[in-house]
Amino acid sequence: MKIIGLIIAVLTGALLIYGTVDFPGWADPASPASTHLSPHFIEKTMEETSVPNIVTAVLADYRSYDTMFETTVIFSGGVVCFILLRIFRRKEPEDRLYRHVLTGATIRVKEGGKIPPDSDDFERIDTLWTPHDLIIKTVCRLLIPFIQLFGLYVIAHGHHSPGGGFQGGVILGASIMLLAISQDLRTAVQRMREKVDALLSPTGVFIYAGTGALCLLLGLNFMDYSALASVLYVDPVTARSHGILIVEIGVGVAVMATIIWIYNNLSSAGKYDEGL
Amino acid sequence: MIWQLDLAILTLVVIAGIGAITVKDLLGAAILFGAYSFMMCLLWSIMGAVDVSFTEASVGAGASTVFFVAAVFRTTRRTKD
Amino acid sequence: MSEQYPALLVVVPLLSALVICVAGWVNKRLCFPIAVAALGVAAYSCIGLLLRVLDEGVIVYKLGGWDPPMGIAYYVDHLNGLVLSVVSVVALLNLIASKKSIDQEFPDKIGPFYTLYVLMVTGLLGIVVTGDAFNLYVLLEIAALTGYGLLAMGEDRAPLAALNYLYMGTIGACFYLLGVGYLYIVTGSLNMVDIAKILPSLYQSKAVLGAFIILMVGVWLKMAFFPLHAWLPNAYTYAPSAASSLIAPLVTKVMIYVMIRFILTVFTPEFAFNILAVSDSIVWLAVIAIVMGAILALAERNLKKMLTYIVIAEVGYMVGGAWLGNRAGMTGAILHIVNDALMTLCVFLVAGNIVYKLKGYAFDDLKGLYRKMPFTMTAFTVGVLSMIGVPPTCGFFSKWYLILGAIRAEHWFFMGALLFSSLVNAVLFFRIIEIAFFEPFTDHHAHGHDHQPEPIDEAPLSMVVPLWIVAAALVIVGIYTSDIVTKIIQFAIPEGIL
Amino acid sequence: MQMLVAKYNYWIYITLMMIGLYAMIAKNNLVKKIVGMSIFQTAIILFYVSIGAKRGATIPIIEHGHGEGHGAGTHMVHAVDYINPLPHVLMLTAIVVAVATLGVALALAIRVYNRYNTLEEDEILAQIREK
Repeated sequence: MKIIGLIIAVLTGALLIYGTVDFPGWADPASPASTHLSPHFIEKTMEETSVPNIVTAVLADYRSYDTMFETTVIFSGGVVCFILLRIFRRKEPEDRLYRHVLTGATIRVKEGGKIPPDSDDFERIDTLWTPHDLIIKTVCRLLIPFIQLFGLYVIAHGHHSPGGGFQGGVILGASIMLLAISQDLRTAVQRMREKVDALLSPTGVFIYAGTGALCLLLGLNFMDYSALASVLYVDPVTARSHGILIVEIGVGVAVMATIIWIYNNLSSAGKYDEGL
Repeated sequence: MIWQLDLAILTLVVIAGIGAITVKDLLGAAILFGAYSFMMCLLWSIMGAVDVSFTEASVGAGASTVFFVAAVFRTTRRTKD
Repeated sequence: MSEQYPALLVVVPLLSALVICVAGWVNKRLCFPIAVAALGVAAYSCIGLLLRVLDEGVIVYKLGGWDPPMGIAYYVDHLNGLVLSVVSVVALLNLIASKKSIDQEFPDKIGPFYTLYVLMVTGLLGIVVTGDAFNLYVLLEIAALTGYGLLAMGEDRAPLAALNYLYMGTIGACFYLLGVGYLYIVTGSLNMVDIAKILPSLYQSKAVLGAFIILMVGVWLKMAFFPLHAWLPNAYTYAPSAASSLIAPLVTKVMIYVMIRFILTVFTPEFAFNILAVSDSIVWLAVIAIVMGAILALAERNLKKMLTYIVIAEVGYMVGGAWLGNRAGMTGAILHIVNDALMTLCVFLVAGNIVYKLKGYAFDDLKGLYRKMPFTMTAFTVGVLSMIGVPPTCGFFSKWYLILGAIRAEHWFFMGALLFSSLVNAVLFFRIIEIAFFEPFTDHHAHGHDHQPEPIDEAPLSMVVPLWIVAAALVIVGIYTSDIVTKIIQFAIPEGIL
Repeated sequence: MQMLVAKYNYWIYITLMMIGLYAMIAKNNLVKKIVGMSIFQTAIILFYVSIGAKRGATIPIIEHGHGEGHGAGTHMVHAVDYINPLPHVLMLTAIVVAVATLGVALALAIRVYNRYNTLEEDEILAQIREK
């Protein structure tokens, strides 16, 4: 297998190098890629969509249809992880472990034994459980709100600086993932229930596709945000800018929820127990 | 664009890539993959693709690495090659 | 509203998939009606679109209102319209037929299953309708990712088979992406029509040649063309029946559509058949694919696995037909996309019905099946006759065109391979029919001479009726073949091909 | 020699792609193959980003773009001053596709591990053959 792999890799490499010979030079301003379509995007974006970040404008307006499906791809990734891994009817372990939050003492409850009353003093833990590190826990607790704030900024400011729905969404998702890693998955799931993930994820895509469909209902083509002008009471160009913001929010919501959903399923292999 | 920096990082990317597939420990491979992604992200920001490198920094070096680590913890670190 | 058909056929399933995902958490019984409604609307718009194309010629739909090379545009011509209609109708019929088996196999994951199902159909329809090379990649990944999920839901080896499919599928998609990148770097465009306009001055460029080869290899990987087929049999065999009867008829056919689209529209037949001069060797590869597919199918003792090898052989038919480089061959390939989607759907639905009742695919399980499930097995017989190529059914006509093409290209080995494969199909299926028709259901040792007639134990009506519709469609499409060819396919092939 | 330097980025991307492809085909461990897959996909992204590079140009965010509305009043924007944004857009999409594929691949790997208790392909095949 190793030799076959090497042969295939070398053959493919040789083919690609053969094709590379006729490429225009690297970073050549006169190459077809830089002269055919991109001048239009660079020179007209400001007039046509009023968004200074050209990448955002092309992403969410000129090629918004691509981006809609890109959001759909990650949504379907989330659904696939869920359908593959999630175990609903799991076998309960014989002994359940509970930890007294205030003292840190661990209680073992035998199978069939009485479960402690539903109070906040006890939390369910697994045999793999290790005590939390105080420093990590505290620092992460402090950091998470700032990370989330930054994520929101990245989504909202995607028109003027690098960033946008994806990056912001991933950062928001990462803040919850950090909570899950620094404490445990149960704590993170208490903050963000599985059902919330599973509902937010399609909702985000729905915001995106729904905006497009709204344009369609308003009489223009799918995804033609200038149709929103009559709803938002602005001129068509500003309507495009606003349309981009709306779909970026949709992307952010979808990506955040899906990233958390995938992480939850992967890190607990679908059992939603202690996590990492 | 500073071409010396470009060359240096390109070389590092290749080293990290080879490392990720040869190291005999899956957790190590996951972390080296994170390093590889981060080098890539630096490389792209040198080339002026700020949005792409931002995404790669958050998705590739961040979320993907965490996914790898999660999967390795749920399976095994052992590998024969 | 008819101007918006191109958007509706993708957007309605997409939005419904999201609604289904939410509905799955609220009330599981809502999922199926929403899915049927969504695919019904999609099928309605696809057929409406085809009728409009027949009237008005090529339809261009600008997404976002941007003019084509800047934004993404749909180009719907006769080829698209035909394939779209087939894909949507097949998906709808299979959805209705599979409801019972989905309920039986995944009682607690119905919502996500229908979500993935509808998303996959969205992806496939999008691949067919789009006119943008990069957009096609994104949709390819949607169809692929949902496909991995659906296939992996099956029995014990299914996750491993799906993982292997994922490796191969990702390599295929990445090769496709590389090919598009090579085209982009020399043309600066992503729109298929625009690329085709720029390419003629670049036909001698090595980059274009490299792009062509890597693109074709990527597409072949996705469609399981012979040396690259290794992922297919296991992935389809162990999959749940609802998933395999969706994916087996559609995915390979849609990828063949992509190949034909790239030959006809992007690279133009002039480049593909005359300048490159590789068509002969590709037809040879197709000959090997057909023969090997047939031989591997002969060696199997498991109904579903045998069918998967037949799928591989059929891929060889279509690739070979398309690369014969003449009108009859191309007509045969396009017609076979339609026919093979229906035939494969028919036999895989039969396999689904059998497993719903019997829980097994091995040949020994099939004994006495004609008495036990007469309606299912009648439909099976029709599907089988079509696969062999017996005249009133549609399978005969596409094979006829393929053979005509082979004769005109004077490629006798391709003709020989087609005949050989028909012969093998006949042997294979008559072996099954023999077991199912003549051998008694109960084994002799246990019950001795107790020759009671086996009671009819047919699959539920909701599974049999769609199956019969498909079987009837096989005959109807066969009867109306000449109309399909003269009114649709003829316009799908550019005049340059003689 | 000239060519070697002028297209250094392209050579590196081909090297990385070969590394990834080799790992996907030749490695025995399922997670290693997934690492190879990610390297492969990232290499293609590097290729696209290299297409977009342009000498003497800056990042594709229009300067002085804030404030005074759109079109009228803003000064002329010249295409040569900004890097080609289109490959960046495409690659944002490709990165997201890559992470979705990665999630699905790892989920499948976990399922396989739960079933066979190993990630080595040869051991899994041996287990299948035993039955």
